[in-house]
Amino acid sequence: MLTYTLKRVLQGIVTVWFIATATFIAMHAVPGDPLANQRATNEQIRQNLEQRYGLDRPVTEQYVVFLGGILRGDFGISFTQENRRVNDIIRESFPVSATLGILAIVFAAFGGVLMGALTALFRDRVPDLVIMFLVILGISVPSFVVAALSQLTLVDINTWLGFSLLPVAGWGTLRHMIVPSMVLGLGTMAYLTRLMRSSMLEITSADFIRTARAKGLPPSRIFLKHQLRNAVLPVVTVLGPAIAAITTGGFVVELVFAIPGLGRYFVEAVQQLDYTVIMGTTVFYGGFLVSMVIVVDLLYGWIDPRVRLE
Amino acid sequence: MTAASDAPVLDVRDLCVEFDTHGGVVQAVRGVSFDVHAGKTLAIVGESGCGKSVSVQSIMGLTPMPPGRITRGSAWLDGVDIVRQKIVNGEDVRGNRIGMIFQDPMSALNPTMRVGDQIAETLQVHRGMSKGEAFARAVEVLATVNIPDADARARQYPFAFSGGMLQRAMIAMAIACEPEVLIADEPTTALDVTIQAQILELLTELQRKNGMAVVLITHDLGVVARMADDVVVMYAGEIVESGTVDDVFYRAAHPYTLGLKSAMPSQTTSKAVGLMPIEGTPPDLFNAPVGCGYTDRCPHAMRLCGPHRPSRFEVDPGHHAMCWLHHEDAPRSVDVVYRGGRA
Amino acid sequence: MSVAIRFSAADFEPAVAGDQLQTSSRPSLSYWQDSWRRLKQNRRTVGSLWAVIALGVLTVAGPWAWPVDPAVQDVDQISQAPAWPSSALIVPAYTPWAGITATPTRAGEVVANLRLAEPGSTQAVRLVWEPVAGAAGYVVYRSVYDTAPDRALGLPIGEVLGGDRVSFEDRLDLEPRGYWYSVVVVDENRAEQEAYAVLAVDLVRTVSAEEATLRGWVEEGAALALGDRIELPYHPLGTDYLGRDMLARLLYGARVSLFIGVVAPLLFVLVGVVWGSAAGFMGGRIDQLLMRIADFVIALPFLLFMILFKIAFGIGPGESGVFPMLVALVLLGWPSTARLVRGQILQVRQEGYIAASQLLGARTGYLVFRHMIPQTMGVILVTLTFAVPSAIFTEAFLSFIGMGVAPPTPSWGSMANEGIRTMLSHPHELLFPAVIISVTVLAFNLLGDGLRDALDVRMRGRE
Amino acid sequence: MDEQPQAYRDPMSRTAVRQLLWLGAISVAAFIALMGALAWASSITGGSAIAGRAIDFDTGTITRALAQEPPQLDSTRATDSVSIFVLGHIMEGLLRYDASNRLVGGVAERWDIRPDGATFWLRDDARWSDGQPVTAHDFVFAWRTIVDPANASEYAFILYYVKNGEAINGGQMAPEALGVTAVDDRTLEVEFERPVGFFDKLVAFGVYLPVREDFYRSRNGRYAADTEDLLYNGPFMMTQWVHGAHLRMEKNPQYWNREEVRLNVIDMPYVTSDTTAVVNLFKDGSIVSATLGAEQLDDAMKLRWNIGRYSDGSVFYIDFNFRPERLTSNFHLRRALQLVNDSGELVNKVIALPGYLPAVSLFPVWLTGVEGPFRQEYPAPVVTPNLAAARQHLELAKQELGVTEIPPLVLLTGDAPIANKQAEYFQNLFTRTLGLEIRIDKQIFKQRLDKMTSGDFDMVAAGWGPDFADPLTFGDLYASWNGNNRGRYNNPELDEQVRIAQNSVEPRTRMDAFGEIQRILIEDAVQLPNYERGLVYVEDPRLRGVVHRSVGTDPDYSNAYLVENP
Repeated sequence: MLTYTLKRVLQGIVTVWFIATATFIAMHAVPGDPLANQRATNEQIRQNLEQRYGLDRPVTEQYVVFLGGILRGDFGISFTQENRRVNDIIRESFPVSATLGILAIVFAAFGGVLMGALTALFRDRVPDLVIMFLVILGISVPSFVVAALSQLTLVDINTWLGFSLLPVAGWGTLRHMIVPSMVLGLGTMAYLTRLMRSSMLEITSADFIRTARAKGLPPSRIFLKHQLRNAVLPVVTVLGPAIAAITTGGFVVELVFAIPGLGRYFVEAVQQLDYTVIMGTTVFYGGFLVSMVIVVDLLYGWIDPRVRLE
Repeated sequence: MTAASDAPVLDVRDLCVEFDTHGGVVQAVRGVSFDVHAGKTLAIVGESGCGKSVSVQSIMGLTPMPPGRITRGSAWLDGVDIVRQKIVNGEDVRGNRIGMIFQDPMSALNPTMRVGDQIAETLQVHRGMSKGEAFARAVEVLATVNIPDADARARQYPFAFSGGMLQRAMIAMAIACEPEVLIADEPTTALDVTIQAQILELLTELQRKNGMAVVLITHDLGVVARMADDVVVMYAGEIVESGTVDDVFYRAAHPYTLGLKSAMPSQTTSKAVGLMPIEGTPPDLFNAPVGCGYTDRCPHAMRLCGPHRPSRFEVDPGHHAMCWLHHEDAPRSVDVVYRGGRA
Repeated sequence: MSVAIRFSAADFEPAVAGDQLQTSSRPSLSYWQDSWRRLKQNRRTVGSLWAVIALGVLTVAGPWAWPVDPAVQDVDQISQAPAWPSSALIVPAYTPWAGITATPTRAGEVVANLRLAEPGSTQAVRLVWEPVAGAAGYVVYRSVYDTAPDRALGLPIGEVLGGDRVSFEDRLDLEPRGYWYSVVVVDENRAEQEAYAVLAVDLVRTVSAEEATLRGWVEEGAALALGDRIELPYHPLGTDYLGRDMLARLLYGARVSLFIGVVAPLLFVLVGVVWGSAAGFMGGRIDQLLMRIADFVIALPFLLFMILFKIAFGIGPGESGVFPMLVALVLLGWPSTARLVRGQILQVRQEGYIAASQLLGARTGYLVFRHMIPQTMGVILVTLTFAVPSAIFTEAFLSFIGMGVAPPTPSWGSMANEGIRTMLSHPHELLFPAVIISVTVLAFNLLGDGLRDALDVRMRGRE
Repeated sequence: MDEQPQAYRDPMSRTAVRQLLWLGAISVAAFIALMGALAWASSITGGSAIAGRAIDFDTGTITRALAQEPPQLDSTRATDSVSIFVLGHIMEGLLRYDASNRLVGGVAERWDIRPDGATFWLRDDARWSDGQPVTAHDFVFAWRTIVDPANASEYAFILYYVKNGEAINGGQMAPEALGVTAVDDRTLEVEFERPVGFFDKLVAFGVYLPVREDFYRSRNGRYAADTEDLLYNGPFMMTQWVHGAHLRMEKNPQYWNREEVRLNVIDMPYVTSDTTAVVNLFKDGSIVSATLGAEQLDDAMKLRWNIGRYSDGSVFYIDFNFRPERLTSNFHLRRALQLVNDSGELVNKVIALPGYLPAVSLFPVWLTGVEGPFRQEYPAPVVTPNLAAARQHLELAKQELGVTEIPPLVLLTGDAPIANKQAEYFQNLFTRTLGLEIRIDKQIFKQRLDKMTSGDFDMVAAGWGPDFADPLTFGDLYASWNGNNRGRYNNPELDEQVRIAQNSVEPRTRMDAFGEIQRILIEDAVQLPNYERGLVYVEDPRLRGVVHRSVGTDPDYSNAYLVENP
């Protein structure tokens, strides 16, 4: 098991290196002058700015400097947030986004498995149709609407109760996390529900379920130990990419709920062509995604021995 | 566990099972009755599709209803009709008092659960054992089914087992609670011959040890000859002949049984004569035949066989056959069928 | 023994082959007939099939059936909720108003005799009042609710500088409804007085003859006398943020959104399936390589690469780049499907029949497509149906950054995106695109489910 | 055969549901436990304790939201409005604005402005937050740093009014040559490059703030990176700064005018640019004020909030590209577009926000002229929309350009919601009236900027915000030498007027020059004015004395106070 994990970590590092290089090349290929600002500045000031950020040197040299920086763990200074090191930005904002992302994934996974199992059990009966309808509605409405509406209902609840049950926005305490992580996880939960339902139906007609019933096991044990465990497999495989979608999709929730996450830097950096922040966030998100995928694969190996990790 | 000498352990009476399908109703089992005695092996023989698996599985409540339906009949175990009621004095009969093993071992075990746990499960549920206790017992049971190095094997997953060993594991699972009856639904069909012999050997040895009754469902007469004490021949959802193994083998009283025997290779089959397969296919039970199902394929079919359902003639004590040849007015010229002591 | 039935000797002659052959068994169906039969039986799937066909017809015949140009803007009917057709009164053309000045005679805290200089209309509301000595100016408020009792004056719509200027003209977004105008005196150090004068007005929709012809509401040179009433163009589903007909935009939008919403998912699920099954089937180093490439694609910053694509495909300003958008969507979507299919293939590879088929000499391609992929059909269909909405909304995002459909061509996704901004005040702008997207997604979802059950060979023979 | 065997499904689903509910219960518990763990982990780094209520009377605290994390609190390099808002509260320049928005003494007690220079006498009780007095040297060091090219400040051009400012910034002279000297600790002597009438307004602006040299050097390059890397001489000081999450300002005990400052704490625990979220926070009673978008007007009226309005001073217009190869360099084509452009319809019907005013000139209404408002003293020439005349000019343009049909024109626009709506409005307007084909080129910020500088457009939707309260901040935009003149408009007559406005001191001649500039821009159809942007906001009635202004610190809480029940 250990050798496998080591191999995967090594592969992960190579993948992140590829991601960083591809982003670096793309960033420099995109038109637009990172230092230009609303107000035109004279030539002298432009040269000074270029010197400070090392943009006056040829691209290849900048790449070497950048790689050296990464190895030392220093992503350089942000162009827009002028005197903040990208390391500080990541150190302060990434834990917030990661917390939000992980909570959202856990919420989506639990919710998806439960609702998926429910719809499979009550196939073509009322619960199945109701949940199916909610799932469809959930995915065909843009996430911004879901976030805005949930914030609005929160405000109405608070005003109706007279005291603030849950804070409407901001970050810091436990109560701030509940609603944003749910909103963020909603889309993925809908997807996992449908996935779970489809695999539950397939498992019900499997032979080992018949054997389990022939052994006279109580239905609940059959459901939990045999049916659920096998049906969860496809759900686990899709957790990897789902985590990526959630952490990058976090930008909308972070905007609406005023959460100091990395999502907004991720988007604004590209709009402002803030090279160092783009590289910093991309490498970090790439690393986070790759590690999540490794964790998910290990989890998968633990659940389904057949896919013994060779 | 000494069973009462002649009272049957499991007594199935006039079992009828129907299935709704798109074309209409299929009567898969049309009034099957048989009984099983402790320490004895009853073989149910017949071509595939004759309803032998369906009848056994519906007794165990494994056929999905709908679309399946048990319209008539009962199965008495210990004075309780287990078709209606699976719980006998507080315990589920299945797995506890009736064990069952299936044909294809490869897919019959939960791929994501250790073999030892799957065996221990029945003990935990029916004997209330703790996980550790049950697992230890499971290892012992694995040993009794001749699985080498049982302790290590118990911790492995099904995909690490070969076909034969999986079948042994399934047997271990079925007999873990020392059931009174073991139903084996074509246990050896999926295995190659050498393994087949070992499994049959194992079944007889287990039966000798704990005196359990065995219901063996097969289409292979060789297996029947080796294992069975009594035999029931099924055709088109009905039992056309039943009796001891010698009755059915040496004194076959029904043209279908004869046909089966002649289609089976044995040491005595000479190369010249070769095997005589039975022409045609069994009737589709979509609209069940009114008279004898075998009429189309029977060389001795008579005019009354099609319209009238043959009654059940007792050829010898305990040896019955459903064929009009046994009617007193039937012509004696055709004596290929054993007519019993009376003739 | 059974009751002996009297039989005649003839009964016992050997049966003659022809006379009593059993009737044949039930009609046998081929795999596809059986699937089609089961598909037809499932009411919901048939319903969804009809919905999909209806959407197709809507896309093709829609613009022909409702011949309104989706790009025509009607500035007087912006963000109108669906309502009965409205009419307008013909009035003389609007001429700028110089306003009135009067020397303040009496002191006081509040203006007096606040009145309308001429009957209020949606063209302009001209307020006049008596000045107050010592006033440095006046602030005019307007609310759609009564300002009594708690002095909720509503929106400050204008400031009049100078105590002697005593008129104000309001032209801001006037609708044919009731308004409460209030005027407050501002003293020399710019503090507003507590007291206020209020005037309730009810406006009538008006338009000048020139404007009506310019906007094409009436034919050129039609005889229009003052005081006539003309019918405004009717918008059954209301209008959007620039007064364009919502129904026409939904019909035209269907072309882009349905095309993207259906073709893009098909493409990237296809790529995902091929990629995933190759990885799942081959296993070992190739599998690792393919999966790492999948991770690589997912982790790239999407916005940056979309801009790069836009330049790579050379999409000029204002051109509709539907093909590059398809490529972008495919590049975005395939990794998750690939990973999912790989997971399933790993499970299927263990099955016995795969080995058996290999023994019979099946080539890899046949093996994967004939045996393995049908097995994962359930999961593939789920991903496919989920890809539809995400494709529609990504198209909206791409159009927003100028890469997809260039304005004024509408698409459902961009209509929904615009509708979000005014979700509370004009819900219909978001509701209609969201509903029609939901219907599309529901139809494809049910169809997907129906197909999965119908094609699932294990369900064969069951009802 | 009465009782059918139990259907296979029933027992399965009933027990399974119990099973699911039990599983649901565990998952909720696990979810909360995980949240606790993650909260503990993440609260070590980010996060902030939220008071939760908008106003806390006994501690004199108000809570509000911030549109974005202030990118630059080093006053020598700050440019954006959020940084200037924070700097306006934690620092104080030579002069400042009082409660009724009039210019009064700040660190300077007395001042004398002459055509060739100015002298400021500093008050002796002006202190830094570490107790040391604010001296003239602090201003000299700050201003020299701004023009020092190594500091690369984008606002350096505002210092060009001080002698040798431009030369130093261009690298020809050393920073020490700047025309500002500290005669002694309490007197500051300034020498002008050329006469400037509005220097008093300049020194009240964020860029001219003091910076103490020893402290600046002690932070070795990390000046203004965090709360401990800054010295405060304004009414408030920063006590907590969690980047992107929470910024807290408390009353500065060392401030010389601390009696007049009645608020104790300004707490800003929310940082988001989403207006709906901020309005929801206001509705929830968590913050004292919020800007309203078109979306929330109805709600605001229904909830009977008191709504204020002020102009943020900026003007938005459509710029043409005057490069020879571009069609828009043709006067008649621009004239035709000008004659169909009706900014009244755009503001009143399409944008429909009360704060906005239809623009008819480059110079906004809030600018002051010689005495009264500039636009009253120099009314802009009126262009009444006239379709017939527009079509004639279009024909003339076609003849001059020698084409039968005008090829498609490219309208470059940004990705803000209003920009998108406006671009589609103009596209339809020009097609409907003049039959022109308009292609909308939507770009995100940096790409748009790049296209504007390289001239890759025919028309561009642009705008300009004031840097100081004098018409010159707009007046020189179209001078041929100005980098911000993206369309490369080149008109010697206009350049001449701009020089007059820059060099003379006498208000009458300067305002006449701006009047001329306004006439040329309109008669030569150099731009299509759209709107003057104003903001509509709601404010907690219990908070009074908040000052809003178009240039400089806005909103300004220095003189704000709390009223228990209004």
